[in-house]
Amino acid sequence: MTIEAIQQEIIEEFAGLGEWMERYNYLIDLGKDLPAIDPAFRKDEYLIRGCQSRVWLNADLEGDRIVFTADSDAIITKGLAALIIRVFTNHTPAEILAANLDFIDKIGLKEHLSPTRSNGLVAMIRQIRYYAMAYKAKMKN
Amino acid sequence: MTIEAIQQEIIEEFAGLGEWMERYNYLIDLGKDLPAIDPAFRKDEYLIRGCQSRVWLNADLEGDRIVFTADSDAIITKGLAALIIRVFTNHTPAEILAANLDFIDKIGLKEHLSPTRSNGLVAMIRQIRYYAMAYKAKMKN
Amino acid sequence: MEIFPVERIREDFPILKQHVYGKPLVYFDNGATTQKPVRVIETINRIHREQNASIHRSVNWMSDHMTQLYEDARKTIRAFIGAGKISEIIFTAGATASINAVAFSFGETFLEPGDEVLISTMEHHSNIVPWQLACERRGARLKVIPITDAGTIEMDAYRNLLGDKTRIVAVTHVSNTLGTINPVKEMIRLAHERDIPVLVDGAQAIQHTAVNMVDLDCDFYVFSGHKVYGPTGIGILYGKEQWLERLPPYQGGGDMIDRVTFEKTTFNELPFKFEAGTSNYIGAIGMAEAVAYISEIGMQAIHEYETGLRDYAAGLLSAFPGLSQYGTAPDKTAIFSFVLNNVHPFDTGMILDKFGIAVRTGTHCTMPLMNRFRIEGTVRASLCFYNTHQEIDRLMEGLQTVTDMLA
Amino acid sequence: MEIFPVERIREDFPILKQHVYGKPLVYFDNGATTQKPVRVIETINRIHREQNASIHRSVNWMSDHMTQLYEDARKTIRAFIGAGKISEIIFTAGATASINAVAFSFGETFLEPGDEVLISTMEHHSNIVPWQLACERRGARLKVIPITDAGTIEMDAYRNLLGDKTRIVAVTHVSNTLGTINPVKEMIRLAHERDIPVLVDGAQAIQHTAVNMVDLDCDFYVFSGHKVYGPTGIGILYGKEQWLERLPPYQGGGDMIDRVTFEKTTFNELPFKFEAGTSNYIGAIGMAEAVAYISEIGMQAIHEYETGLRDYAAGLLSAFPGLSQYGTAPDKTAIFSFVLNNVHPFDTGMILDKFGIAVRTGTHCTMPLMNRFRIEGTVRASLCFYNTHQEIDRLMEGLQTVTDMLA
Ligand SMILES: Cc1ncc(COP(=O)(O)O)c(C=O)c1O
Ligand SMILES: Cc1ncc(COP(=O)(O)O)c(C=O)c1O
Repeated sequence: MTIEAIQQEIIEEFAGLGEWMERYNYLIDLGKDLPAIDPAFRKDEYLIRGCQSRVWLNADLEGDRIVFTADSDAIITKGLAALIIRVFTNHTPAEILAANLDFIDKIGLKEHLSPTRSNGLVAMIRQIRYYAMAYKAKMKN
Repeated sequence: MTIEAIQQEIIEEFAGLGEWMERYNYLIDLGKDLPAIDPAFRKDEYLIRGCQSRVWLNADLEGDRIVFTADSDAIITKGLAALIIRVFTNHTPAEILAANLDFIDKIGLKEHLSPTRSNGLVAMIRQIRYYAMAYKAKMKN
Repeated sequence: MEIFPVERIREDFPILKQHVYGKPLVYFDNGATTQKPVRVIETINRIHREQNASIHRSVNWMSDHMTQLYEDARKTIRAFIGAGKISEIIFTAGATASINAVAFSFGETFLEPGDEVLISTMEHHSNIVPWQLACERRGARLKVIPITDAGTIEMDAYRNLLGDKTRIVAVTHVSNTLGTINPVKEMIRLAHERDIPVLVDGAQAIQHTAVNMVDLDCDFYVFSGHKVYGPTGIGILYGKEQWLERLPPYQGGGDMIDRVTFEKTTFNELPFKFEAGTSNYIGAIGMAEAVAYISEIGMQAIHEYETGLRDYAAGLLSAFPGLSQYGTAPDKTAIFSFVLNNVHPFDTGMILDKFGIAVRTGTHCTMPLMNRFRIEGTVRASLCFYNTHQEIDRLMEGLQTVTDMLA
Repeated sequence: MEIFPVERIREDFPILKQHVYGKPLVYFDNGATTQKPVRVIETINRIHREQNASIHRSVNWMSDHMTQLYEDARKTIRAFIGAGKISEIIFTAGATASINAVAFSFGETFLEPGDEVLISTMEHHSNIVPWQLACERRGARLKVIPITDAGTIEMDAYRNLLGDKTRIVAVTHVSNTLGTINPVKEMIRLAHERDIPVLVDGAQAIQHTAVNMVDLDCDFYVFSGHKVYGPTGIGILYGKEQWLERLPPYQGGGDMIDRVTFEKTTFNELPFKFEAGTSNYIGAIGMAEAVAYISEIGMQAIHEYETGLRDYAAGLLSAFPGLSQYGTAPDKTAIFSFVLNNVHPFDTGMILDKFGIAVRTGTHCTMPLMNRFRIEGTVRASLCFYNTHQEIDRLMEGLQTVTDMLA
């Protein structure tokens, strides 16, 4: 599925949900379902800094695609991280860099991606793009 | 004449004057009439600090009375200084310390004695009282 | 005791009528900043519309008048904190700026290699980092008074730490995270027995309790306008005259000088020596108005009402299953730091937010205190005299939902 | 050229309707502080009534929202001064605080005994004293660029003073006493040829002319909110990222740290590293509103109108018998410093005050400049875009009265 299609899928999932409590409950379930990150990556080097809820992110290249894993100590943040991972994982660096991330706004969780929320998600998305840039450069060589 | 009576006299003089321009002209005349202070006293030790228009003040004891001389480089300030001198000079330290200085308010020049005017007159009056205290102490010995 | 007219008082704070996500705002983030009564708002408004002019060194009527208001503000603050002299009241940009001024100027003059600065485990970063920087510059050492599990100063340890090398004690009056009211008067007495001066960080005390500088006998006391119902960008440094006179100025600029030549500058007298540049005179006047407002309500009445709120909230929070409180000193303000079992404070905060309840989560600028309790952060609800018992009930409902959703 | 709608603009400034001693206010003290347009007043009012909450590190909606406004304010300032990066815009308490921050942090890192700091004869005390203090602390020396009788930098002398020991140049963009617009771009170019950084004091420039940091290529630029039609207690320090990163933080406290332990503190990234404590976020947002307001009018339009005012006033003042002007550079703002023959500036100011004309008298925090001209002080009329030709006529009438009464 394309990044666009996955976002569309998520938007449809959320369309069936009621107000904030149902959405949060869904995020919490997503957070719980996301497997804990490999302890090898639950380390400071993989930590996204500058936020209250800590987010760890790892990226591996498998073939020409990047596979992301993530974790967080806060469960709602983790649920959001799970969504972001689901959108980006298993795509090529070029696809990731070209993607237009708008589903979070459309599912009514915009405030969680405001740069002023110290939940680390903005930094996580930035980090995902950095990984994509780095792997793209690597693949060229 | 008592300090009280001199103040009363000044108030009556000003009662005959019109609005600010006449009052200022009168002050300017008083300033011009006040003889320049003895150059020996136009020095930093006699300068009242912390103001834009500089005021110099000297006090001598003659018998049991204090004689003040003053000067300023700004003429309106000098006129006001002349009035203050006229009120206080030639009185005993005890009289000076007991005096209630209210004529400036009554002649409509209150703003010149606000502590926020940097014309040095508030500091001058404080200094006059310091001299009176000092001489009073001296006379006791 | 008269009933505290909280509903009438709430009318004085326009912002309390706001709704967040359609729910009436419950503002429990007073430890971070307080809301402004209409008197303060209107004072600032009026100055901007009718009176603004630069203060000091002026001949014009407007400037005279502003200067008068500014210096009157200083008198209001002096009276409010019971300081001895007008010249001991310095307007700064805030509590942090005040502490930095003392840490720098005191450090330059009195700290030598090997000397010690004594602070407590519960200090706000603003009362840690300036001292770290000063110690680093001067080769001095920072010593830390330990605290108990309840979040109170270990007084025996404090006595032992006060030593021949201690040059100054810097301690918070009230902990911004725990609410603990420290026995500062006794701590000052003990320090003074050894001629050690004490700086008290009053940022979380001044708005909740009457203070008196002469009675407290502290050497420095600092606080922020925005935490005492006044505007941002203004604060107070109180210092005993004999100390302020011995300290070199902190910043250079307009107003703090007597004479400047390129060879040598002599400094103005107190308090101006420590007020470099155009001061935030509108902020100062706004803060004085805030202080006048709470003085009229009465610090005693505020204290009693807030104590009632505190006891009510403490009772409910203690009874809440799976909730751990940090800061359980008997003598404390209505600040509550807590964590729900297995729930990250940030999750709690996000859900409370949806109920229109504004709390703060995280370390509250007290990371060393978090380390002491081996936690990553807490949820903090900090109350003041415009809060109500009903609002506490709403917090409890919110916490119940958090538990239902997450625990 | 369109006609500048000064009457409509005056409507935006409520205070301009004030009367003093029954006379309509003529506010010619804009060099000291400027008045606030209604947009700024209402922005502050609205925040106080509806939006106030502490910024950064928060989970609640109100705080999110305030943080957004604050960071948007930073973006507005960045765009206004044409800085390259958001992280280069630091909110401070004012121009004086900004200069102190640089003088301290730069001094600690880059000044060694024997090094030189180069300033000019026309600096404001706020751009002299912080450097004196830094030089004293570090054993460095202050060197002074001379000026001509017209009040312009002696460029040859400047070239010669730039030497191997010069570590930094600190120079005002526009003189607050003379109005001279210094050739800072050229001065920066010359300093950069020798790898010497330059701090420009923009306190009197930013409100009168468009500036662009990238074009100017200065290393630091400072100004105050209250002089650019914004509130008091707020200012800007612009610094090139590569410099700000190399400088140690100035003040310690909340928000400027990354992690604090008692052993070691690591600092937050730019711009927060230099914003210790709760910043004056309401002031910052108010200042951004002011800057947005004048940007809408257009800095070019303002500059042209003010140039017209300047030429009109300069002509009348030059023709006035017995009046000596200080600061007659061709390239200057509408700031006029003058003395009437045999009349003390203070007397002039007192009489103008009675006409409702607010000027400033004295040394204008530039005592060394007064020494250069061997005078005790001047009368200063400083105009801006809400002033009118008629107001200048009233000043001239006032001066005629002063002459009649005193000369
Ligand atoms: C040229 C110049 N620099 C610096 C300052 C200091 O500004 P502030 O007093 O707002 O800190 C001023 C204002 O007085 C000034 O005119
Ligand atoms: C105990 C304590 N000290 C100091 C400060 C710093 O105050 P400000 O950020 O207003 O400078 C705070 C506020 O955050 C505080 O709670």
